[in-house]
Amino acid sequence: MQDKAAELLKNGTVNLLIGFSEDLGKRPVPCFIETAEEANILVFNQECKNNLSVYLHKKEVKDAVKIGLVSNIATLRSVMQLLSENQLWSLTITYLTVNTAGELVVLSSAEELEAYVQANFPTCRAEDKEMLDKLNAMTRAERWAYWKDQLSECVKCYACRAVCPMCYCTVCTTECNQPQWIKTSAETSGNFEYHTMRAMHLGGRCINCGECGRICPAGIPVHLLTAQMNLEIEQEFGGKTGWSLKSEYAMNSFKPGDKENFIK
Amino acid sequence: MRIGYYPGCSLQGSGKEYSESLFAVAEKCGIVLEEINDWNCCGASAAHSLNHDLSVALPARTLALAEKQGLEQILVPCAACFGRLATAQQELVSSEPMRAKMSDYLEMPVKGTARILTVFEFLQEHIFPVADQYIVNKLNHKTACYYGCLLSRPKDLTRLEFPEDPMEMDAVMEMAGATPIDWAFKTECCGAGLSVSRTDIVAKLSAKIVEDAVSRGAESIVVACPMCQMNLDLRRKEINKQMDKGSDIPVMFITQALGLSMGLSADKLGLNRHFVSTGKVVSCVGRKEV
Amino acid sequence: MARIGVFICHCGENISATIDVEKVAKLAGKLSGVAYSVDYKYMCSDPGQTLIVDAIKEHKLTGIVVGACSPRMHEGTFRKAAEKAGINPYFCEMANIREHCSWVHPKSDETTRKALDIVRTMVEKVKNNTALFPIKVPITKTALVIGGGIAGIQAALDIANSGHQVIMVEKTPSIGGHMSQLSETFPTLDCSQCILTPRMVEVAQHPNITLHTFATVESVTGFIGNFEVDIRLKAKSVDFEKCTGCGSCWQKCPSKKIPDEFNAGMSFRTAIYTPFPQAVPNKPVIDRANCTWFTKGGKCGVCAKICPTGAIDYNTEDTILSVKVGSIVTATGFDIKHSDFFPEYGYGKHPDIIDGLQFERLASASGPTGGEIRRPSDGKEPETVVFLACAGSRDKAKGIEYCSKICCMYTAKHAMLYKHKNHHGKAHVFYMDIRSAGKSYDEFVRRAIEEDDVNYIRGRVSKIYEKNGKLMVVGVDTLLGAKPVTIEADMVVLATAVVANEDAESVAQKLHISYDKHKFFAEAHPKLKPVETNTAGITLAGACQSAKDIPETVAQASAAAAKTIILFSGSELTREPVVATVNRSAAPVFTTCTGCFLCQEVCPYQAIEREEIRDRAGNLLMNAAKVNAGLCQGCGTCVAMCRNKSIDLQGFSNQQMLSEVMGLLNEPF
Amino acid sequence: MAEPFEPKIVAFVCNWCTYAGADLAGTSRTKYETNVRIIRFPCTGRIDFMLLIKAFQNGADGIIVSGCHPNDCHYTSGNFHARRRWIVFKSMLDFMGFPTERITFSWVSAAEGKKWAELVNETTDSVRALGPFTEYKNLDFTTFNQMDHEAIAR
Repeated sequence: MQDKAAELLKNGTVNLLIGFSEDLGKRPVPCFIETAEEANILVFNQECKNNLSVYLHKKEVKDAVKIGLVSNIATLRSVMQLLSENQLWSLTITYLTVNTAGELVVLSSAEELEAYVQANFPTCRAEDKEMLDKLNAMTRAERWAYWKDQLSECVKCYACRAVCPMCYCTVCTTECNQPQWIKTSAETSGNFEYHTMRAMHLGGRCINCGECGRICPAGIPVHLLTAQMNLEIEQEFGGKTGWSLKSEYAMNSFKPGDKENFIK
Repeated sequence: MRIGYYPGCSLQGSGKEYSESLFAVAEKCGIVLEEINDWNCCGASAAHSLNHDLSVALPARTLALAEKQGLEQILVPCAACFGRLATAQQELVSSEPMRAKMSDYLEMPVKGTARILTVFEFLQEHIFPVADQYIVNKLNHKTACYYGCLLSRPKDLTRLEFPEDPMEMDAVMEMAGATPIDWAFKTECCGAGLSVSRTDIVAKLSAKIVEDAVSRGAESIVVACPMCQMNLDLRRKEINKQMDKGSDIPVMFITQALGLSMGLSADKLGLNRHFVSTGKVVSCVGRKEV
Repeated sequence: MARIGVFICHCGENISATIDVEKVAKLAGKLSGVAYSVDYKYMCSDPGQTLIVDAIKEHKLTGIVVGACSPRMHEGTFRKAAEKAGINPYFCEMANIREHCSWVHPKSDETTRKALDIVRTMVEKVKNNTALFPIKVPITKTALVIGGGIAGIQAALDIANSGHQVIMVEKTPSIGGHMSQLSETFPTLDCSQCILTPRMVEVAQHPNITLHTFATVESVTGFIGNFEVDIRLKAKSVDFEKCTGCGSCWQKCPSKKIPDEFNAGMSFRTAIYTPFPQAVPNKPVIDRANCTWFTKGGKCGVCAKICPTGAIDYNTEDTILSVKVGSIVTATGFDIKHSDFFPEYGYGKHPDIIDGLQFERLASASGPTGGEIRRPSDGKEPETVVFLACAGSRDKAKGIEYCSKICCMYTAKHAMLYKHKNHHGKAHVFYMDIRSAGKSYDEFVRRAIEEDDVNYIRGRVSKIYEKNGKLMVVGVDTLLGAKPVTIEADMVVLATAVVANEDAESVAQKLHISYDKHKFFAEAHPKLKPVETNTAGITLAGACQSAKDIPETVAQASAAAAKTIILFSGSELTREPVVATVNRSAAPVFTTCTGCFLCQEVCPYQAIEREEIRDRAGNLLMNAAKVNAGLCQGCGTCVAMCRNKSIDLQGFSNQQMLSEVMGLLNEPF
Repeated sequence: MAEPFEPKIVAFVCNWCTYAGADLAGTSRTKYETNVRIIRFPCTGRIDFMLLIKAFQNGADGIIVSGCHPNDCHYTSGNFHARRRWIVFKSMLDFMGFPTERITFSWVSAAEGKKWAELVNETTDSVRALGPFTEYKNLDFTTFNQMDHEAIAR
């Protein structure tokens, strides 16, 4: 991967490469490389969990235009979803990833990306599924207590928003003050509305990378909210997020036969 | 896929050759038919005009037994049996109270979910895909495929694409090398409901059928219903009296015709059981031109 | 700072009987931002309105809340009053304390409290109202009429005679439609072509009508008053400027065995042809699918050689003509099921089992038999003819549940025409019901039965088969005797179901109008908007909407024309400003819209467009959504969809709606 | 003795069907419970789920959301989009342990004044039986009033 990255930077295919290097604690951290000489710091292993596609929205990245993106499958899937939402139109991206056989794969067009993602489509992570099953098996009062307990810890640092590649709005509803939709202080009720809103906005768009839950400094499994929404939407309306370059957003379409057994 | 089999009374009596030929053809194609244990009368002709519950309960018992046996498909060759079983099934599937009532009567659970196959569906789904390799003779002659009423109507039950002009048997006969004719009485009534009580009416109605088939050059009539076969064959003497010129056109079951084309013996197919000799058709096997 | 006025109406006693209106007015006066509050017997009366106007002026009110009836009742009244007093009318809100409170609850403190809650909610809303101005949309005063049958002809002439420009598009080489094929018309038995052809000529000669035959609509964009339409002008292979319509070419054309559409396939035409002698325009086109020059690669060429004016040009190609129109009349007509649809009647394989349109041609003086009723198989005069008045229609098993409406009448007409021409013949009609509601219609049917001795049999026909050269029609007489009947006929005429055109679905999709499950175009409201579609500016005329006879079609066409003329009567279209907008701000933000365009899908009116925001050098900076105010109807579904609140709905903005909720639930006292 | 609990119910309705249906209940003088306050939207498609949360946060005990029957939407498809949004929103709330029976979804046409009155009565009865929505209020100090009380007490 280091060689390929150096080659891409040298021949001008890529101006800026977003990848992983190791910090002093030998943990992979995101890095940004602009010259072939720096390519030797790149690493890629099981620990490279960050969804680097989130950086594609940054101004500095956009200015570089030709981007190399070291990606795990979740990253690729989020790029797919972003493309279906008409984002990233100003960028030319080359994707570097490693397939299940351990070989380097370089994808240089959206069509190649789509084919690769569909062939290697990830399933819901086992630990998430387990946790969801556990929560769904609870009584509703227990779930209420669970989330009340969890959300009371939230300090509204918005790290979950910052790390999410789908949260690319220039002005988030949390920042709207005409009117003020979300309370700015970190009260539990305000946290509840923030997380409900986040889940509603991401349902049918979230690609289940789990970064929001992983990054939360308070350890709240917020990714379960979007994961559950996605499951529900997939079951009820079909379609998979980050599957196709064409928008298949469940929440802007309808079928006349959608269920309405809950409507009086 | 296991295929259940419900003979009903006809296929054990007057239409025995239907059952014989069906089994012969199935065996040739490597298909095993599993008879429903302890099946009972379908209630045809009488039950539904006497007592509605009874008319559902009789077929429901058979369906319940089939379910118990773990059968997901049941072949019902007799047209009348099919009509009764399919009607009862529709009632069971669409009404929870009816299911509960029947389970109660029968003292066993009944869902009515097994798929009931007409003989056409059986041929289309199980015989057609493999038949090619077994067909050795061409039945070079003109034939009139006669469907009658219960296998073509009502559309919801029989699931025919064109109940007014069905083509299912025509396709089978074409495969067997015969030339099905285009004629007008494909789905006409043969008078089976009055088969015993008013043979004069049967003769009149059936005569129209035989007459049209013969006048359009048919050399055989092919049927899939034991009542149709019986009327056109057994009552031929009376039928001939109704026609200007009598006819000795043979009336055979679709399975007999198919069996012939597969090289099975006339004996094995029960072709010797008919009142009107089927010799003509047997002898046309391998004939060069029509 | 808002200065709101609250005006509580007694509505005689309708409100004051159960609500303590004085208390409501008094407490409302204490609400934050309320500068003036009063109650009055009849707010909607002249003195009541004057009271409001005066109060606005005197207390320098910035907005008003009228606590009275439903806004569906008097919102307009009070908005006008506000405007009269010099404030923007959209600073007026109604608090519905009558329909939603005083009329549905008993006299109690609770009812009074509810009334106050309602008033307070609206006070909070009006504080956040903004000045709105009616949207003016310019109108292109040219109408497009799609279809040149009697519906299109009538609509086009009406619009053109009112002084407006009309562009007519007809897909076949001549206008006239199905009506030109008809022999005579019920209930008067006057000749169809005699009444139609003058109209066709009028269309061709009208200075305000531009006629494009052999043309189809390719695409439609835009909105009411401002449609942009691409018309595909199919290659005619004949230069109409040079052609004089002399007819030498079609007389000499060697491809003479092409089934003639105009005669419903009962005769033949040539490859270069006009559909019928009275065609408008009466100039031929080449049917390339059947012309030897095109099918055999440059062989033949007889027409080019024979043409005295050199009008034939084999090299012309389809061209696209782009036009701007303000309204569209859809008059694309209908089709009928053909006899091949009926397995029970032998799939129409027998030449003497024909459909109604074929009989029209047999009976027409310009038809293949010169108006003599002769059967297609051998040209003999049929002794017995059976007419089936319902073939396919009202038959669930055939997937056609509806009544085709015209068959009862034209079957009676057919039977009469037959009897008039073949005096000794027998005519039998099988029918389900006789539906002859219409001026002089039932009398017409009675005439067929009583004067012309047509034998009407109530029952259906189960099958038709041939026997000894006769068509055996097997049916049932459900009336006298209730028994099966078999009629030996020489010819059978099926009054087959009226169905939508084959291309109806694609036409509807191009026009963005809806259609029912039978592909007939859907009107905007079954009772009150039977001519409009749910796309503003597009109207329907004739049988493209549902089966219709000629008078009904003409009436609807004139109605569609009237709708168009109404639209064209002003130079601008004024619309309620309740529309969505996408926010815009100064550079470098431009807008908070991120251009995900997920809102585009939810809009029922295709009102959301893409805007490219560029810098001065023309570099693309961002894509953003933009609402076309001409198309937007103000449902606000996009607003609830937008994640970052970049779209808002004027009159029902986020700020207004949230203020209502907060105001309603947070009681100050 | 404590007064019987009277719930606050907010109704989010569309202008063309349910609002008109409620008007019809009025013109027909059909009596119903006083607990409901109506907020008028052009279409159910316009109803933002955030408004529902805001209503609960500000003290609503129950909510009615109602619009045109399927295929009757004045804007042809707003109610279809709304229905899909409700399906997801409801299951979302359920997953968070929220008592979703406090929200009643309904179709009430402009001709169904009687249905509107019945809907209000049924909803009022059921929310009354559920009692005040204290779970949400107990999340923290929700309304300004409560906050003032607490401040004074401190």
